[in-house]
Amino acid sequence: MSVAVDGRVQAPFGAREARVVARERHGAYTVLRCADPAGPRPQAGQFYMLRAAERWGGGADERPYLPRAFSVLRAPAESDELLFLVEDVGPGTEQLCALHEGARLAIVGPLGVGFAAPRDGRTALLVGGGVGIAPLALWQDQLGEDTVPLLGFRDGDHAAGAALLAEPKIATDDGSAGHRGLVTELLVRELDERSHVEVYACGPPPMLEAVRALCAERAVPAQLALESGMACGYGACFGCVVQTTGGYVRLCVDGPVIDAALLPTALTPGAGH
Amino acid sequence: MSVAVDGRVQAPFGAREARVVARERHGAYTVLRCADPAGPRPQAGQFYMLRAAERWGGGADERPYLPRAFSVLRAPAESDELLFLVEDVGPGTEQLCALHEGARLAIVGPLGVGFAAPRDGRTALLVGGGVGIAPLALWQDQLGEDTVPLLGFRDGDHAAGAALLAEPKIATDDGSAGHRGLVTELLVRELDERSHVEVYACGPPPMLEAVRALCAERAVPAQLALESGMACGYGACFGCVVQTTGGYVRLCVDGPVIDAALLPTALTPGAGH
Amino acid sequence: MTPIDFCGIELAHPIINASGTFDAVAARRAFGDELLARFPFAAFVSKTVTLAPRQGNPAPRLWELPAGLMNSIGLPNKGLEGYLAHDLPELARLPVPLIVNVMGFSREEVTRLVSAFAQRDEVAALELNVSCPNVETGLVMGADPDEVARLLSVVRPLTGKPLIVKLTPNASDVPAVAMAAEREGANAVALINTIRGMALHPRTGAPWLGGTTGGVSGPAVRAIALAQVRSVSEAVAIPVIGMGGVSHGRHAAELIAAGASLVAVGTESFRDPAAGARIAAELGAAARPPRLSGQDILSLRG
Amino acid sequence: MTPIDFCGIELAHPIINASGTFDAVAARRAFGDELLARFPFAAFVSKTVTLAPRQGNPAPRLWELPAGLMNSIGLPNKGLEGYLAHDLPELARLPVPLIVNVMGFSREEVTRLVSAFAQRDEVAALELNVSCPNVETGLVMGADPDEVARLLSVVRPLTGKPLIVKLTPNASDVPAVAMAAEREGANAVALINTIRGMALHPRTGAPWLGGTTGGVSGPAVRAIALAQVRSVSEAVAIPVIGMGGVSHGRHAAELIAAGASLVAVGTESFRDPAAGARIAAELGAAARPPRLSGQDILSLRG
Ligand SMILES: Cc1cc2nc3c(=O)[nH]c(=O)nc-3n(C[C@H](O)[C@H](O)[C@H](O)COP(=O)(O)OP(=O)(O)OC[C@H]3O[C@@H](n4cnc5c(N)ncnc54)[C@H](O)[C@@H]3O)c2cc1C
Ligand SMILES: Cc1cc2nc3c(=O)[nH]c(=O)nc-3n(C[C@H](O)[C@H](O)[C@H](O)COP(=O)(O)OP(=O)(O)OC[C@H]3O[C@@H](n4cnc5c(N)ncnc54)[C@H](O)[C@@H]3O)c2cc1C
Ligand SMILES: Cc1cc2nc3c(=O)[nH]c(=O)nc-3n(C[C@H](O)[C@H](O)[C@H](O)COP(=O)(O)O)c2cc1C
Ligand SMILES: Cc1cc2nc3c(=O)[nH]c(=O)nc-3n(C[C@H](O)[C@H](O)[C@H](O)COP(=O)(O)O)c2cc1C
Ligand code: FES
Ligand code: FES
Repeated sequence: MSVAVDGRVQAPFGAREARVVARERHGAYTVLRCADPAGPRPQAGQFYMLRAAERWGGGADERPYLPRAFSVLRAPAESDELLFLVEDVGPGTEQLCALHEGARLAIVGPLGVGFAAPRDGRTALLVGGGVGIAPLALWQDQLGEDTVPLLGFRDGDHAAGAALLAEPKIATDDGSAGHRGLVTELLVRELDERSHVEVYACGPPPMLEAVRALCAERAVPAQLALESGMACGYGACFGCVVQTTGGYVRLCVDGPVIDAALLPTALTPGAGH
Repeated sequence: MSVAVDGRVQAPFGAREARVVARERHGAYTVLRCADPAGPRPQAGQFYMLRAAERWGGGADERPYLPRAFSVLRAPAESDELLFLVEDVGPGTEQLCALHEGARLAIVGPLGVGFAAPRDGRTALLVGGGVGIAPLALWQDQLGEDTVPLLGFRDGDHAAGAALLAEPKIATDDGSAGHRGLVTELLVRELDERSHVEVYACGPPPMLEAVRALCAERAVPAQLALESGMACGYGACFGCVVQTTGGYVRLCVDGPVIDAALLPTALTPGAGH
Repeated sequence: MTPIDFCGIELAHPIINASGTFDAVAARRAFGDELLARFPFAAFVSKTVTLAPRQGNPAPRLWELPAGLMNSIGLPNKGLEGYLAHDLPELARLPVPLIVNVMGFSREEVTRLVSAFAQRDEVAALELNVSCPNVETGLVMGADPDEVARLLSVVRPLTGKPLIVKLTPNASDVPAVAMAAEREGANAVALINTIRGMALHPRTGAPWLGGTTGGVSGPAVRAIALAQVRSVSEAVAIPVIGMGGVSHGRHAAELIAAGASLVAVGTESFRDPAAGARIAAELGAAARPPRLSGQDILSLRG
Repeated sequence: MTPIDFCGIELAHPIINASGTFDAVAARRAFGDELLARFPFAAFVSKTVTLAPRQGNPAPRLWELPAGLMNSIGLPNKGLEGYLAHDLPELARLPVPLIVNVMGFSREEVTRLVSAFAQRDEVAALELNVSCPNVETGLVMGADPDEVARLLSVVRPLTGKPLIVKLTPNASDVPAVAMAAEREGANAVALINTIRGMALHPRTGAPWLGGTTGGVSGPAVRAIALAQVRSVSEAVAIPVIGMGGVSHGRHAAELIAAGASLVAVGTESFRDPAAGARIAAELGAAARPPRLSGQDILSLRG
């Protein structure tokens, strides 16, 4: 598997076919298990552009048209399978969640830069909100050693997704599972107890912004997996920019994982969540 | 069931939902059996505008978008069922042929003017080509008394559709079923034998034109069910015009059944078949 | 929904039909009296009437597009005399106000058309089609502010009825044309008409449409329509009738947020004859996006 | 496919990329050397370069449409110096000829841009963007034949390299602009650029795009592009680069049948980075619709 200088796993050129081999429901989420014989094993935090190979479109407002970006949830080392965690929030995810076993996908990936290893042996705190837990699951698989997953969800139905990570601590807005409240409250507790840690976070912009501010305040290194509206996923359209201390960067090629220190804010406009 | 002055069965106003209760394959054709509890019983030769209620679109060239016109194949008097005979020739029919039992359709109809009874007790010769046999099946059901169906098909796979009518005489281009040759050759034979007849024909433009010319030459009355590209099906767009001796008429409201005597030609441009 | 006032005409809701996309007479034949009982539009706009009768363009006249339709209908109509004799009496019986859309190939023709309707009580308002992309002059006249100004200066004095100018989107500066119309006394503007397009026969490669080129409508033009409605609404003070790809109340709400007073439904009626009523209901139900704030509007200028 | 000659440049096939829709440098990072081994375009057109560096428009910059995309990217680029220092050396290593697309906010700026590339061996041709709907002057200049004529009369003498004028579709008379460009020595014209559109935030009703309005591209504009390419091809003798919604070789064949010499692929590359190669293969395989006969063309005139 080819790793480029900047640590990204490069993608085969062009959209290729992948088949849905299984579809599993986890509460509010759908897990698509796909066979990708032609692709490399991705790095945690990288993403793929997905679309149904047949009849992609015809949904609400006659969409979708463009492919959609999805983090890798899991990529078993010894197989050619890729798992994606999908939440139905609009016409594209609705169609993907409705795909049956055997359905063909057109995929491009892995794309972007994934997570970097914890600096000088720090413990990895994995902070996930909602569907943002996806890249953290693969990161937990790849880090192997001890990681502390802190996962926040709207309600019990969404909290079902927590089972996708090992030994998570859970928070739900409505208290239906784990701590009643925000996942950032769990993070505060951990930061009070541990010092030699690095934070890896993915979730809705408000959560990521809270994590960023918290880590900045306590001088804790953090890597944030952001979202923004994407058309191409490989740097062609200049549409996915986010503001950094160094100006706009294209999230699809310079991210989606960005060092929190480079972000004035994690509140990305139009990310859609 | 309300019949308007000009002999058409009027449609409920607006698109309504109909469910696919069964899908049957007849060689190259698909029969969609639909439940239409809210609609009246149509007249043979009338048609409906159909589209899938969900995700109509996303096929080749990002189509279909508009509904598609289909003659009624059968409308059992004692039920609320409507049967349609569909041949897959493009993105719309492809999607309809792929619908499963339980799928919801948005339908408008019955539309247009159907067949009129044979003049002064003539025998009805039903001349159908390919998917054009559809309106003739319902006409045979409605006429009850003796009718003579003459059906032409490309090959054996299409000739499977002949079973949808009672006691048909068949012609196939490749001779794989019945007479090898054109259905109009069967018509010539019948016209040689019988005089007191009226011809009802539906099929590809070249066949209809041959039938028209033949009947004109022999002064045999004929009613032709034509096709033309339609957007609305109820006279709103003025898109479906065909040339008659009285100028352009909208096939969806003044047809689709037109007295052959009013047609300079049955070769309608852009009909698509 | 509370009734609204449009140029002194009271309408039950803001949804009307787009000219040439609904024939109430033909629909009555297809759907019977239920059409009148459940009439989907707050006002009825008739298809463009010309002075002389027109057959329209040769077939084929339709081509389906991705989320859209292209037509080259070519304004078939019975002509002024035929319209007055046959259509007007029937349309006068509709349960809603009647807006007559007219088009002339010269200012003289428009003058005669407007004069003919000026005193007709059955007619609530007149719409001047200067924008049909299927007819040469429509394209030219509607694309040029001076042409439109000259036309209005001639026909404005002929009638006290509201005059609506239907603008073409095939122009460099649509707001300039709208401003010219307003300056010369137009009571409202309507946009967008169809956008010029073309298709080739899949097999022969010759133009598919009998009219060679056609006009694009439907969801495919929705974003383009919204931008033009927005820029015209900012340029003029008179009411704007917005249309183009509306297939849901949400889209009507967006045009209203962009400055439209009324919204016309065209191509969507081909998918569902009762679409207008559904869209009006959705619009009433919708939490409408608020009209754009002054700041948003400023951010558009200069 | 047999190689073709475009303004003296030999190309392996007629499919190139549309400016601003493919960044070969970024794509190299994502796909590695396989990009060069399987480069999808017969020539590479770089994203518009301006004199000064530009950040581009604020996010969000994208809005998905029915069978289309609307963007308000706002021409972010490193500026002339940055392009010469960083991008040009990398792009010079591509396996295909390089066409540099430039845009200036005044004739002086365009002059400096064209002069900077006039003597560069790495550059096969220059494309003048007078049409970007996201930048005021682009819209104005490209919509007015005289403006375009004045621009060319100034920059034509500065270089012997082929000059391609990229036209805007947001104009009343696109062929007139093309004829002005040809008269003043342009070697080719390219069209269509994106069509001006707008979207509102689903919840707030404020403009969604950071640039307020955006440019529409993709299959939704295909029929509009075909009509404009057709009318421009009939108005000028110089080669035409056709683009707009091409997602299959069939669509490229249609643009060629309508008079285009080359076809550019834009938005479809976002769905598949290798789309250009697929479309070129489909085009080669396709039984192309024959060029329209004289009769068809006559039927268009007058
Ligand atoms: C790097 C990355 C990784 C991601 N990983 C995952 C993942 O693992 N799992 C997952 O479920 N999701 C993930 N997402 C988010 C996912 O890509 C979006 O949920 C998806 O694109 C939504 O598409 P849709 O058609 O379902 O809904 P859309 O309606 O297209 O998008 C939802 C949001 O987009 C905005 N929107 C609405 N209409 C439009 C329009 N016409 N054009 C543009 N924007 C519009 C609105 O804000 C809306 O809330 C990821 C995104 C990125 C960038
Ligand atoms: C009154 C009436 C009754 C009918 N009854 C039946 C029936 O009982 N059974 C049946 O199977 N069919 C019937 N048809 C024909 C049926 O409506 C068409 O086959 C159907 O509309 C094809 O749609 P499509 O999307 O599958 O293929 P399309 O590709 O949309 O249409 C097929 C033909 O249309 C043309 N075409 C191609 N692209 C386009 C485009 N973009 N826009 C417009 N035209 C295009 C071409 O000539 C092509 O061959 C009837 C038609 C009419 C008018
Ligand atoms: C089939 C058809 C016929 C039309 N005929 C006319 C017409 O006669 N006069 C007119 O002013 N506009 C005409 N239009 C344009 C519509 O009134 C409307 O401006 C356009 O279709 C955009 O709205 P839509 O996208 O909702 O269809 C026609 C449009 C279509 C699709
Ligand atoms: C995201 C995006 C960025 C673009 N940037 C430029 C640009 O920098 N310069 C330019 O001349 N055209 C630009 N265009 C226009 C394209 O070159 C092309 O004219 C248009 O997209 C139509 O082609 P398509 O439908 O195949 O995309 C851009 C288009 C898109 C979608
Ligand atoms: S999504 Fe196109 S540049 Fe990032
Ligand atoms: S299909 Fe619209 S008028 Fe006949």
